[in-house]
Order: sequence, then C-alpha cells, then structure tokens
Amino acid sequence: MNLEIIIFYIFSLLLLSSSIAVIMVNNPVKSAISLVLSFFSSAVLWLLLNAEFLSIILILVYVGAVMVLFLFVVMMLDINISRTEEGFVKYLPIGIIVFATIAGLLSYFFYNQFDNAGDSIITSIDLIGKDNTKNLGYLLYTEYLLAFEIAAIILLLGIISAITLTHKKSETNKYQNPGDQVNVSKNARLKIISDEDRAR
Amino acid sequence: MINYLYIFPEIIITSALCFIIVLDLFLPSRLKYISYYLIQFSLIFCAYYIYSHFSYLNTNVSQLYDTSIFSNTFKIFILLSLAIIFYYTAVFLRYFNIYQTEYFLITMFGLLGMMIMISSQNLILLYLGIELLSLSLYSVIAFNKNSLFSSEAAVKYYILGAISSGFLLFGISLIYGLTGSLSFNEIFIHISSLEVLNNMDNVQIIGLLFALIFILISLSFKFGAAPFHMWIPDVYHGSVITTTLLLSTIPKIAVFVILIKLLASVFSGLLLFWTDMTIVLSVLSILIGNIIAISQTNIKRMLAYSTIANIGFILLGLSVGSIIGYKAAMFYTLTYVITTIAAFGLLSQLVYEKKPIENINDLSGLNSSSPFTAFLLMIILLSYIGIPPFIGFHAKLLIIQSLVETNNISLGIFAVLMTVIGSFYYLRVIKVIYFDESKNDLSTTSKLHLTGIYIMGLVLLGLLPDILGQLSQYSISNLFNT
Amino acid sequence: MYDLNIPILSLLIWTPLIGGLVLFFINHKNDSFIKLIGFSVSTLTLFISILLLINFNTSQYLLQFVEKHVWIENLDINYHLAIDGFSMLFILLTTTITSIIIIFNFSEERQQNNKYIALFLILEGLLLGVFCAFDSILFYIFFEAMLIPLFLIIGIWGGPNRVYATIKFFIYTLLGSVLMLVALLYLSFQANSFYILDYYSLVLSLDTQIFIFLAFLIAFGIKVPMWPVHTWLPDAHVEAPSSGSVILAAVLLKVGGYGMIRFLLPITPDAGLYLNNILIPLSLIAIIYISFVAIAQQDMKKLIAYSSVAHMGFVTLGIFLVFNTIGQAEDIQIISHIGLQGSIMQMLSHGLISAGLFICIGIIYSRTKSRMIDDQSGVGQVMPLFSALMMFFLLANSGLPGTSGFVGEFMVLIAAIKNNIIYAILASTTLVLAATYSLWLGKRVLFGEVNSDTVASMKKLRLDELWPLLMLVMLVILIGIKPNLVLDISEESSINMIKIITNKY
Amino acid sequence: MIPMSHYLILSSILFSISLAGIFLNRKNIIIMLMSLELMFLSINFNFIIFGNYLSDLTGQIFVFFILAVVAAESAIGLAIIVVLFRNKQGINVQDIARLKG
Amino acid sequence: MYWQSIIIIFSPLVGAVTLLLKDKCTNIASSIIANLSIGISMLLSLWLFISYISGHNFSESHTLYTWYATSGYTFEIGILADSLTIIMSFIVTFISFFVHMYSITYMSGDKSYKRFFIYTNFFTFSMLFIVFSNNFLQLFIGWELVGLSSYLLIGFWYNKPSAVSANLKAFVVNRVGDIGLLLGVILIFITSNSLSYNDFFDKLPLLRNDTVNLLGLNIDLLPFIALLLFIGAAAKSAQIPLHFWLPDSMEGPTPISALIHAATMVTAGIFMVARLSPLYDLSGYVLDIILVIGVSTALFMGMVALVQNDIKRIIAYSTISQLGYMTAALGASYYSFAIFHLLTHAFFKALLFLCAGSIILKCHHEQDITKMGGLKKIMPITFIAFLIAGISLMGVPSMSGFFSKDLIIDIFKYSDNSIAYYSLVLGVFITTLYTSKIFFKVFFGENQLNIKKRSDLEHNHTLIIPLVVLAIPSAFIGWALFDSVLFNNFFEQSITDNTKLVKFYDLYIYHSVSFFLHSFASLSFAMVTIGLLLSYFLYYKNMNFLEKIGSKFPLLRNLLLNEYGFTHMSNIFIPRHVKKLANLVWVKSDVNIIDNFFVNGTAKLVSFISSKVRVIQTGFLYHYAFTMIIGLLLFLIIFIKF
Repeated sequence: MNLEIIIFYIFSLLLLSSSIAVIMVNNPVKSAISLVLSFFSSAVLWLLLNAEFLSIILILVYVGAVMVLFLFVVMMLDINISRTEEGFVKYLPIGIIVFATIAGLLSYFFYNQFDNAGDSIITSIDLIGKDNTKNLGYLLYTEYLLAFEIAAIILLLGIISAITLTHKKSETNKYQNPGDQVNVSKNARLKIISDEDRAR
Repeated sequence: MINYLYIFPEIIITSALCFIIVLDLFLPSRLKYISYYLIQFSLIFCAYYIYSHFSYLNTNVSQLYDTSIFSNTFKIFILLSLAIIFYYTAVFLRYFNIYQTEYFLITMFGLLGMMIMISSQNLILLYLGIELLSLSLYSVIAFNKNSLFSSEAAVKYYILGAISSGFLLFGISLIYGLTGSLSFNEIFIHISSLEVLNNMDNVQIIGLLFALIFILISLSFKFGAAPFHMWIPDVYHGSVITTTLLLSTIPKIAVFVILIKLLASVFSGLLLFWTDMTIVLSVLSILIGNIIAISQTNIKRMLAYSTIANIGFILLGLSVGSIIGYKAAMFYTLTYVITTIAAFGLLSQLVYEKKPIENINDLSGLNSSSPFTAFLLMIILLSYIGIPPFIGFHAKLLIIQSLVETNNISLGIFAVLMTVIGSFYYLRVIKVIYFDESKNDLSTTSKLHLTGIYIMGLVLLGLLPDILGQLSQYSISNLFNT
Repeated sequence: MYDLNIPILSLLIWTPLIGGLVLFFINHKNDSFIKLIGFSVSTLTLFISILLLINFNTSQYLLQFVEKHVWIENLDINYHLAIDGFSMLFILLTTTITSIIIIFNFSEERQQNNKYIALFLILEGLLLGVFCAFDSILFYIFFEAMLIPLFLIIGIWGGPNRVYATIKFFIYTLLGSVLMLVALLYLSFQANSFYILDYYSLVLSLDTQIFIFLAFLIAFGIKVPMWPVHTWLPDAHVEAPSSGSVILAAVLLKVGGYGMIRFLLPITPDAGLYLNNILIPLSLIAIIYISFVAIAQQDMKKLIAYSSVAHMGFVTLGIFLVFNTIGQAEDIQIISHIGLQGSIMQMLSHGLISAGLFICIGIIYSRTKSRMIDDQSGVGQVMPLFSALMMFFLLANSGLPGTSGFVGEFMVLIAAIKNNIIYAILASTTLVLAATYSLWLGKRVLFGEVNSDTVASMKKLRLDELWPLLMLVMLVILIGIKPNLVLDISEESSINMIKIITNKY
Repeated sequence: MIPMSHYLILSSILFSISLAGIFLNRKNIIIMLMSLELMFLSINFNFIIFGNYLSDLTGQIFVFFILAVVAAESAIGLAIIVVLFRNKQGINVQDIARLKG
Repeated sequence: MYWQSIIIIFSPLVGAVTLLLKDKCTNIASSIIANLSIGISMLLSLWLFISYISGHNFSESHTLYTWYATSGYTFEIGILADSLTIIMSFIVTFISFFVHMYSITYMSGDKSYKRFFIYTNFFTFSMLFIVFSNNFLQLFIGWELVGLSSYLLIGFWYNKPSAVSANLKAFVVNRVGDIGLLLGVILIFITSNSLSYNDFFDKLPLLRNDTVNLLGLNIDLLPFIALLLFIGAAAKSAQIPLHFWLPDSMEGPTPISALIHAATMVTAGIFMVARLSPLYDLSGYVLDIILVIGVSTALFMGMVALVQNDIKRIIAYSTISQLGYMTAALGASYYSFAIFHLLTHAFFKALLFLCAGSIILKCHHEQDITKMGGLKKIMPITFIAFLIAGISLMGVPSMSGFFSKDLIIDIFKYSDNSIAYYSLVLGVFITTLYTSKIFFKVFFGENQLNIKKRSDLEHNHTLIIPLVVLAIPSAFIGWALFDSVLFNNFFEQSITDNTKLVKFYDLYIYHSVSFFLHSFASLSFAMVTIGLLLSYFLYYKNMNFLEKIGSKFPLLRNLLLNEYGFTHMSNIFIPRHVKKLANLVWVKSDVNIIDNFFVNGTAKLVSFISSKVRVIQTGFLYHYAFTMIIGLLLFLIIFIKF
C-alpha cells in the first residue's frame, strides 16, 4: 500500500462525497462550496494521472473563475432557500435505482473492458519533452490550432451572449446621448412662446 | 498544418462577424440596418464563394477538417436558408420593435458552428461545432428577454442540451479509449478492421456499442427524435416565432450531416446495430409526433410535434442503411427544411390582434381576409401531409421507396399509415383557414411577395423534384466515394 | 395508330388545370364573366376529348397517343401519358360531366365563384390525368391530388356539417391511397420500372399478390366505395354543394373502378381468385344491404348517395367475377368479358344518372332550401317538366331497359349467373330494391298534393338548369338503346385484359 | 499501482451521481448546473485516463477544450438563469412549467 | 310481313314521340295524332290477321337492330311474325284503338290530355314490342316497358296519394316478377349462347338433361328456367301470390284499366308462356305448379269479387280470376285455349271496363255500385253493351266467353282432373254471381246519385262507338274463330299443342255447334243458370240472403273482404317491415356499428390517445431529464446484450 493508492482512495472518497453533497445539500451556496471541493479533489487525482497542466487549469479556471461566477449569481439572485425539499425523498428511491443501474452498468462495463489494462495506467507522455504543459502547448498550436481558434470563438460567443442577455436597458434609467446633444439645433433648445399661445 | 484557403468560407463568416460586432457598436440606431445588410451580404457572398470554388474546395484539409462536395452542398444550403431566415427575422423583429443586431450576430456564431460540424473530420471539432451551435441557440432562444416563455424555453433547452453534450462527450471518450483516436478516418478504419462484427461477444463491440448509444442519443436529442424530443415542443412554443423558424430548420441539417457522416461512414461497421436503434427512434418519433400533434392548439407547438414526426421520417430513411436510404433521407431533410422555412416564415408574417400568431384558431377565416396567404399556407400544409404534387410527397415517396426496396415493407406501411393520422392536424389548420368564420383582426406584417415567390418556388420544386433528387444523389454518392 | 402530331393528352389535362389555376386568382366582380371563362375552358376540354375520340382507334388494344418524357430522372419516373379503351371512356365521362356542371353552375349564385369553378376545372384536369397516366407514380400523383379540390369544394361551400364530412372524406381516401403507394413502389421495385404495363407481366407469389391486392383493394374499394368502407360517401354527398355531389358521384367514384380494372385485375389475378369468396359477397352486400339503407333515408341526397354505393356494388361484382374465369374455357372468358364491360357500362351509366339526380336534387334544394324528403311533396304539380326529368332519372336509376341503367346490370348479371346462380339471384334483387327506393323517393317528392308554401312557390325550371338535364337524358337514352356506342371503345381493351389475366399463369 | 478500471469506475460513479443530481433536484436550477459541471468533470476524468492508457496527449487536449467550452457554457447558462429570474422572480425548477402538453 | 310488322310496332311510338316533342298541342290534335298512329297499327294488324286466316300462312323472323354485340354474341331486337303474333297484335291494336277513341271523350276534361295519349301510345308500342319479339332480351325489355307504362298510367293522376301508392306497388310487384324473368332470360342466354327464341328452341333437346347448381343442389335446367320465367308471367298476369297489385291499379283512368289491366298487359304472361310452349312442354312439374296457381287464382280471386262494391275492383278481380282460367289452361299445356280465352276475354273485359267507365263518368266518378242504380234507362247503349259483355264473361252459351272458357273447363273434365274441374266450374258460378251483381245493382233499382238524362245519347260518339264496336266481338268472335281459327291449325307454327288440340277437337268437340249444344247439358251451364237465378234474387229482389250467409260465416266474409290478407300484407305488413328492416340496417348497422364505432371510433380513439399522451409532456425539467436518462438506460439494456 503505497502513498499513491492512499491518495487515490482518500481523494476519491472526498470527490464522491462532495459530489453527493453537491446534489443533496439544500443551500445552493453550500453546494457550490462542495463543488469547489470536488474540483479540488479531482485536481489532485489528475495530478496522479500526470496531467499537471489540466489540474492547475481546473483550480485556476474552475475554482477561481467559474465557481466564483456561480456563487456570484447565487448571491445576486438571492434565492429563497427556506423551502423544503418537497418530493426529494419521494423520488429518492427511484433516483437511487437509476443511479445504481447506470453506475453499475458503466462500472461493470469498464471493469470488464479495461481490467486487463492492469497497472500500466500511469505513464508520462513525452512528445517534445517531459513537460506536460509544453507538450500540450505544442499540440495545441500545431495539430489542434483550428480547434483552438474555434474554442476562442466559443469564448467570444460566451462573452457576447452573456452580455447581451443580462444587459438590461431599463426604461427608468436616465442616460445621455452625446451624439444627440452635439447635434441639437438652436430651435430645439429654445422655443419662444407668445403670450397668446400661453393664454390658450 | 492547414491551408487556410480551404477554410476561407469560415473565415469570411468569422471576419464578417467580428467586423460587424465592432461596427454595430458605433452605428447609431437608425443606421443599424447597415449591419443587417452586411450580414446578409456576407452570407450570400460566402455561399457564392463556396459555389464558385466548388471543385477546388473538394479536398481533405487535414485530419480535422474536410471540405468535400458533400459538405459544401450543405453549407451552401445552410447559408442560403439562413439568409431567408434572417429576412423573416428582420421583418418580424422590426415590426414588433425588438430589433437588435446581436440577434443576428449570435446566430452567425451558430452558423459557424454548423459549418464546422458539417466539415469536421475529428470528434474534437465536431464537439466544438456542436457546442458553438448550441451556445448560440441557447442565447437566441433567451433573446426575448421580457418573455417568461422564452426564458423558460431557454433554460429547458440549456439544461437538456448540456446533458446531451455530456452524453456526447461520454461517448466520444469511450471511442477515444477504445480506438485510441478522435479522427473519423482512423475510427472508421479501426472499426472496420474488427473481426466478426456482428458478434456480440466481442468485448470491443460492446464498448463501441456503448459509445454508439451515447453519441446517437446525444445526436437524436439535437435532432429531436423521440424519446429525446421533450425539449422541442416547449422550446418551439416558448421562443419567438422566428427563433422557432431558426431552430427547426438549419440545425437539423447540420445534425443530419453529422448523423450521416458518423453512422453511415464512421460507424458503418456497426450498421447492423445502429439501424435497429434508428428504427426505434424513428418509429417512436413518428408515433409521438403525429399523435400528440392532434390535440395541440398552439400552432408552434403543433408544428413542433410535426417536426418530431418529420425527424422520424428522416431517421427512417437513415435506418435503411444503404445509399438509397441516405439519399432519401437527405432529400427529406432538405425538403423538410425548405417547407418549414416557408411555414414558419409565412406564419411569422401574420399578426393577430397586434401580436404574433400563437394559436391555430387565430388563423380562422384567413381565406376571407387574405386569400393569397391562405392559399400559400394551404400549399405548405399539403406539402407537409405529403399530398402530390407538392414536394413533401416526393420526400415521403423516396423514404417509402427506399424502405420497400430493402424489404422493410412493414415499416413502409407504418410510415404511410402514420402519414394518414398526421394529415388530420394539418387538415385542421386548413379547415380553420378556409372553412371557419373570419376574424378581422388578422393582418400581415408586410407584403407577402417574397414569401409568395418562395412558395411558388416550392411548388415548382414539387413539379420538378429532380433538382433536389439529383443534388442528393450527387452529394451522397460523393460522400461515399471519397 | 393515328398520330395527331400534337401532345393532345397533355393538352387535354393541362387545359382545365391551367384554366382553373388562372381562374383561381381572377377575382372579377362580374360573376357571369367568370362563369363564361369556366364554361369556355370546360367546353374546350370537351372539344379536345371529342377530338381524341374521333382519332381514337377502337380496333386495337394498344396504347394510343403515347407521350413519354423523362420527368424524375433520378427515379426513372416518366411523364407518361397514353390512353386505351378504358381511359377513353372515362375521359369522355369526365369532360362531359364537368361541362354539364359548369353549365349548371350558371344557375347558381355563390361567394367566391371563381374559386368554385376553378376548383372544378382543376379537379377535371386531375381526373383526366388519372385516366391518362401510365406511369404509376404519375397516376398516384393525380389520384391523390384529386383530394384537394374536392376537399375544398365540400369544405368551403358545403352544408352545416361540412367540416366533419370533408375531413372524413379526405382522411378516408388518403388512408386507402397511401397503402396503394406502398404496393406501387413494391411493384416498381419488382418490375424495375414505373410503367404500369410492366407490372402486368410480373410473376408474383400468391402471398405477395394477396398483399398487393389488399393494398389496391383498400385504395380503390374506399374510392368506389365498397361496403363496409362506404360511410364517407353519404356524408360527403350530403354536405357537398350540388355540383360537388355530381362530380363526386359521377366521376370520382369511377376512379376506383377504373383503378381496379387497371391494377387489380391484371396484376394480382391469383389473389383475386383466392379471395373471391370474400370479395363477391362484399359486392352483394353492397347491393342488397345498401339498398335497404337507401330505403330508410329521409334525406334525398343521402338516398342517392347510398344508391350510388349499391350501384357500384354491381361494378365491383362485375370486376371481381372476372377473377373466377381464370383458367376456364374460352367461352367462359368471353362471358367474363361481358361482365367486365358491364361494369364499365354500369360506371358510365351511373355517372350520367347520378349526375342527373344530384342536379335534380340541387334544383329542388335551391328552391326549398331543404333536402328532406318530408319537406317536399307534390313538386310535380308545380314543376311538371322538372318532375318528368327527375322521374326519368329515377327510373333509369332503377335500371329500366332503354336507359343506360339497364345495360350494365344486365351484362353483369350474365357474368354472375355464369359463375353461380346464387350470385345472380342475390344481385338481381336490385331490380326490386332499386325500384323501391327510387320510385318511393319519386312518389314522396314529386307526386301527391302540394304540402307547403315553399313547394307551392317553387320557381320554374331555368334554361341553364334544363339544358344539363336534357343533355344527360339524351346521353342516358342514347347509351341505353345503343350500348355499342360506348362499349366498342373499350371492347378490345377489355378482351385484351381478359387475355392478360388468363394467360398470366 | 492503481488499476485503470478503478479510475474509470470512479468516473462512472461520478457520472451517475451527476445524472441523479439532475433529475432528483426539484428545487434550484443552479444546482442542476452544478450537477452538469460534475458530469463534465467525470468525462474529463475519462479522457485523461484514456489518454494515459493510450499514452496519448489528445485526451488531455480534449479536456482542455472541454474546460474552455464548459466555462463559456456556464457563463451563458448563468446569464439565462438571470434572465429567467428577472422575469419570474425565482428559479425554482418546479415553477418553470408554463410550457407543457 | 316485314314492313307491316315494323309499321305496326313503331307507329304508336312515332305517335308518342310526336306528341312528346310537340310543345303546344291542342286536345284535338293530340287525340288525332294518337288515334291515327294506333289506327294505322290496327288496320295493318287486322289486315295481317285476315290474310293469315285466309290461308296466307307465314312465320317469319327478322333482325331489326343489333342492340349490343360483342365477341361472337349479339343482343338483338327483331320481329317474329307468326300466328300467335298476329292474333296478339290484332287484340292489342284493336282494343288499344278503341280505348284511345273512347278516351277522347273520357279524358276530355283532364288537363294532362296530351300526356295521357303519350302514355297510352307508348304502352301500345311496348306491348307490341313484346308481341313481335323474336328473342328473350326484347321480351324482357318490352316487359319492363309495359310495366313502366302501367306505372305511369296508374299514377296518371299523380297528385292523388292512392294512385301513386298503387302505381308504386304495381311497379315493385312487377319488378319481383321481372327478377324471375330476367334470371330466366340470362340463364337461357348462358346455356344456349343465344337469346333468340328459335335458337333456344332448337337447342332444347340438348339441354334436356342439363342441370344447374343452386346452393349445391343440382336442379334440372329447363324446369328451373320455366319456373323463373313463370314468376315473371305470374307477376304480370296477376296470379297468386303476386296478384294484389292489380285491384289497386284501378286507381288509373278507366280506359287504362280496360286497355292495360284487363285486355293486354296482364295477358302478357299468358302470351309469354304460350310463346315458349316448347320450353314449357319440357318443364315437367312446373306445369303442375302453374296449374295449381291458375286454378286457385280463378276460384279464390273470383270469390273476393263477390264482396267488393267498387265497380272497377269487381271487374279487376274478375280479370284476375279469368287470368286464372288462362293460366290453368297453360298448366294443362293447352296453350292455344289460353290464348283463345285471352282473345275473347280481351274484348268482353275491355268492354266491361269501358262500360264501367261510361257509368262512372255518368255517376260523377262515383264507383260504388251500391250507390248506383237505375241506369238502364239513362244509358241504354251502355246497358246493352254491358249485358253482352257480362253474359260473355259468365259464359252463357253462344257468347264468345262461353267458347273459350268452357273449352278450358272441358280440358279438365276430360282429363279427369276433378279438383281442377270442379273448382273451375264453381268459378263459373261465382263469375255469374258477381257479374250479375254489378248488372243488377247498376242498371236496376233506384238511382241514388241524382243523374239527369241529358240527351238521347248518353255520351259523345267517340265514347259510344267503342262500346258498340267492342260488343260485336264480345258476342261473336267465339263463334267466328272457334272452328275456323282455333281448331284450324292456326297455331300450328307457333304453339306446340296443335296435335293435342286436333285430338281434343276430334274426340270431344267435333264442331262448334255441337260444342254449343252440348254445353246446355254441362255443369257449367247449370252453374250459370243457378247463378243467374240466385243473383236475380239476391241483387235484384234484394233478398238479404247473402248478408245472412255473410253474417253466418263472418270468418269467410272477413277473409274475402281482406282478400285473404293480401291487402294487409301488401299495404301494411310488407312496407312496415321493409321500413323497419331498412331502418334497422341503417341506424344500427350502418350508422352505429360501421360509422360510429369503427370509423368515428377510430378517429375518437386517436384523439383520445393524443389527449392522454400529451400529458407526458409535463413541462417539468426534471421529468424531461429523467426521460432522457431512462431512454439512455433502455437503449443500453435493449441493444447491448451483456
């Protein structure tokens, strides 16, 4: 029983339990925190799998950015959490059945399929050196450049959509239009009203 | 490395996109139409470019991307369809005063996604394309920010879409694990090299079937095949009608291309297995689509179920598992898209009590208030039913013919019987527009000249179905020669 | 074959089609202008069909006036028009009846008359297409496209319950025809061609034949209509406007009979022979059972509609009897040829007679606004000429010799008695039953004392109502006293058909 | 050493948990989103594991893209939820069933 | 004879068509056209008849027109001119002509004057069409056409509900007979491949042993055909059980009753059987059936006449009864006797009807004889005519009715068929009773109808002349034709019973005079005498004897009044049950089962399923997700065999 195995099991358990917490916990803030925990434990497991760059990305991008966004939205929406989990218990049995079936099916399948793969699991993949990040970068900028660019476009789309969707032009907001201000004419600024008109 | 000339169409779209995003920010609102025309121009130009470089573009760019005649045909088709859709969208949005250039821009992202999907030769690119499309569709659906229906639809689509993406990725990961590659060619070679393909005891086969099922389910979700259709009625119903128009047309083409590429070529080694699955999917789709549509009152919802049924027919063509079936399926897809553009396009131009058309009964007496519109709508509906001489008939004919010629006669009979059941709800619309009392609040957003010309083109296509037939023949045979 | 050097069949089909389409969009204020256009188009078509008849060679059975152009290259579907004897007769029937309807329409006022007439012209074109098409897909296209105009005619201008009736009609007939499509595709797959005559030489196993037979039978049986798939017809008739009923009864039903002759007989004779113990009773049920149903009717249109079903029972009887002669001696084949010809005769005759009757009912309806028998009595005293004409059609409907109604029944009975006397005995009850419902209708409507003011104030017959009736009367008598006039046209085709069937195996 | 199948089983259990989370959750859409994140996490696991198994970096490349895309997807998803919240003043899953039938 | 025949047949048709097409036509013009056309026929027939009798024997068959021809088979219209044809055409045209003439006056008040003549002309044509027919198809066509004419004429006054009911009944009942006729004709066509009489007769020996399969039973062909054809004859000639239309048909104008329902059309059945005597000779048991039907008709229908009071109905029943005599003769296969009785009967019965018409006209269309009386003085000519016709009907020796009827009775007398014989003799007694009943009730006693004598002539010339003219043959034609025609091989070429006839003549009759003289010793003469005496007391002296008998036997009386239930059956029972059955079939089967259950039921079922299934689209996101996941699971389980 070496350290790797201990780490694997500890973080696996942590990952699974925090994942269960994500879906079971009432309070969305708590769930988000549990999710952070699962990301964290995954990152550790990924390190075990020689994916250093990705595990760091996971922490940086996911925990650092995406989960913050989640929490931000949760806070912003100020969701009423007092409502009890109606129906949750009622549907739990069927949930567990489905969960068990899928998990069992997949596990059975994986177990059969890749059992003979044995211990050969952890290998370092050397492409242009031992550095995982460097290797990834090399691949990304050569073979998968097109994909990389498309990913960039996806992010651009994410930006534009998120802004367009959440950007709210409220009628009550007062704002200036400098262009209109510049183009305004003399007549529009001052209107001379005669006495007769006013009397009317 | 990629010769970027080959992806010039995509570059055109992307650069137009980026340019217009920036340009639009600086355009005053009365000049916003410039961006609309620029968008239209870029679409048409792109289509023209592909058309003019048709044979030149017929190459495999890399392991990631190809620009075969097959994909170029679809690209041109998608570009032109989108141009028409944009026309309807612009008219609609202007009329109801919710015009925003971003709508078109976000849709353009989706277009890019579809072009990538169509051309992808690698599962990574396929995934990225699908995501690009999906993300743009999520946003487009939610675009009508003040409508509860829209946001509900968007949320539903988003969550379910994400699940389906998850399925897709899970399937891809299995493929990757089993074949060690993400490239279509290599996967194809790997699968074809497996011995005793129909032997279930082969461990590899079971793994591949797992992957196949995950991917197929994901794609049938995108396609809208039952039982993964649940989002379709709600999303169609919830969205603005022009968004429905968008959703129900060109994404189906892209998904169809992916389906045919994956199933018919990449997974052709598993033909025996996936045909069974597509049969189940198609039978369920046709049943559910046609039967539930009968009790609908909302016209978008009704057409959503009709979409499901039509998707079922396309899958029926695919499930034939031979070139003739694929041709029929392609023909059907193109027909379906053309007809649906006409249907939703026309409906989007109708206004009832100053609101867009919602319920079937809103159309009542359309014939007396606007006979020409009623006539056009009737043609579309008859085409949907599959009454000759309209194009929908030829589509169904080809599907049934392919079934009959491969001895799937019982499926053919099933298909035609469901056509009869399906005819009922289309007839009900015709009944409403022709036989019911007229309501005077019905008007149109604009003159229907363009729609008229378009639908007359549809009729012409029905009289000369060889145009689409040759096109399908040409592109499908191209797919399988290369 | 006489060659006309013009695509006369295309001309025949497209004249009314294009005329109708154009008229559909002419929204002219002046009603008589529209009627005149309709009249000239239909007359032109009639003229073309007569031209066709003049050039038609009755002494051979080969197809004539063949036009064949590639239409859908991809599927090898051709725009293949031609006619043989059977087609010729039905073409004449169609053009005649349409012209008569258009003339009759002069007497009627209605909303959107241009569309009304246009739809009739379109329907005429499609019907002609059905009778001319020799490519099975082309046939199917015309066959099914026919639904549209009639659907609209009944739905827009029909009676109070029109929606139910027209949707029932549409779906019922669609249900039948789609199965036929599957059968056609199967046949084309086997024959590797869509040319109908290529199907004739196919050798199919009995099981296959039975399936194909049933598919066609459902399609054409619904169209004819046969018992028990007839219930759409009374509803459609009752709700349809008069002219709609006329074309429905006079021509549309005949498409079913034509289809049976064109497809069922030559393609699946074995199946027909095998199933004949079911089919012939079905026809007999149609004759007897439906006649009783007709007796019970209170609505004139329904009565005539049911009588149509009963009469079409004779048609199917004559057609199905042909199957029984497979493998029999030559003289028996000749008898079945007589039966087949009788069926055709019965169709033509019923076309003319039912047209006359529906026009008559339309005339009554236009005056009293009621189709109920009880609402009218003593029409004969108010409108003697009209009553005489209607009485004539009623008598013809009951198969009086000297009118065309007798000829078909007589010839079918000949074939029936040759097969089995019981068939003939049962079928011949129509002599009594048809007389009962027809003449009882006449008795209650035309005879007796005038019982209401509406009847008493009925207007005299207008000229544009009289002419259609007179034309029909003349045709009915002409055919009745010289059946060879029409039967010669299909003689060779019929003999050839029997040969095809009997020599197939 | 840890057998590959263990990793795979771990990821499949994670996958199943996320699925269960999606349909068991009747309350908050954001939790659904989080379940989805879990799902993608499990898939990423798969890719990394298979990449290792195959000694191929493509798996990790794919994970990279998935991470990027899912980030964008989350952003859009959250934006949609914000829009929904504005319209409805709530994001209770049980309440968003106006569209049905 | 070719051209004469054609003219005889078609002249009336030409007349009818002329009248039909002539738009405005005065009464005089129409009557002239009608009478002229019939007159031509009559004169030609008479000429043919006379020339035949005077030794110019002929039997010709020509084809006039091919109605329909196909692949070796032809359906033709032709003429057959032989003795039977000649005599029939003579009867038809002769009676028709005088009825036409009679109608000129009789119908003069009617607004549909022209229509009447169109109908009667058309009828005459149709009847001649049958008579001259040389094939079965033509026979059938003519058969139907006379049925049509009869239908039209019975319903001539179409606003009279009773008339239109009667004509419907007549047509439908005739149609029942037509079924038999048509089937018989077609069977003949099928078996002999031809419809021509001659071809069929030639083939008869070959067909003798043929059978026909009916529901698995093998039935002899020829008797079967004969039976089928006789059904047609029975309906047309009003034999039990298809007789009941005839009394009702008296709703038509009286000349029509004379022409169609007494003299000509109703005898078509007799004529047909005689025409087909070669067939009936071979038809075995069918002849017995015919005999039974004939005798019972003769007896029982005559009895019904006893209790009737409507003058026309009495004569109508008398007609049925006399037709029964003819049928009985046919059943004994003495066809010529039947034709002979047909001949004499045509004259005296037509005359009787015309007299009745004359009486009715005088009595302001009152037909109840109990209300009449004392017309002897007012209508002397009618009285005499009626007297002649009446005693001829009774069979008083030397009258024409006597010769024909007693011949028929004698057949049975000499063939020792005692039941038939006594029945027929009893029939004579009954005939005497009802005839004298009319006679006494109408012409004697008190008039209750307030009729004034206007002029010396009771009616117009055109009305009286026919009475006078018809009275002559009613009285003498029996004498005239007995030896010289009937027993002078007249029917040798047309009817097969000639040898039998000769034998009969040689054995029993010797000569008309001896026949006449012998008859005074016969039972039938006794019956006539007793009948006359009895009726003198019963009807003239008005002893209420009959009433007493009637009240003694209420059952019999009611039976007769109800015409053995046929009235009830035809007027109430059959229509009601047909309607009931029709409604049952329509409502229960057609509407409820086929339409509502199967057709609409399917549609409703689909809608129902649709409305139920749409519920699965709950709108809840987690349900949708659940569906997807379950779908995934099912796909995995179904398509992967672990």
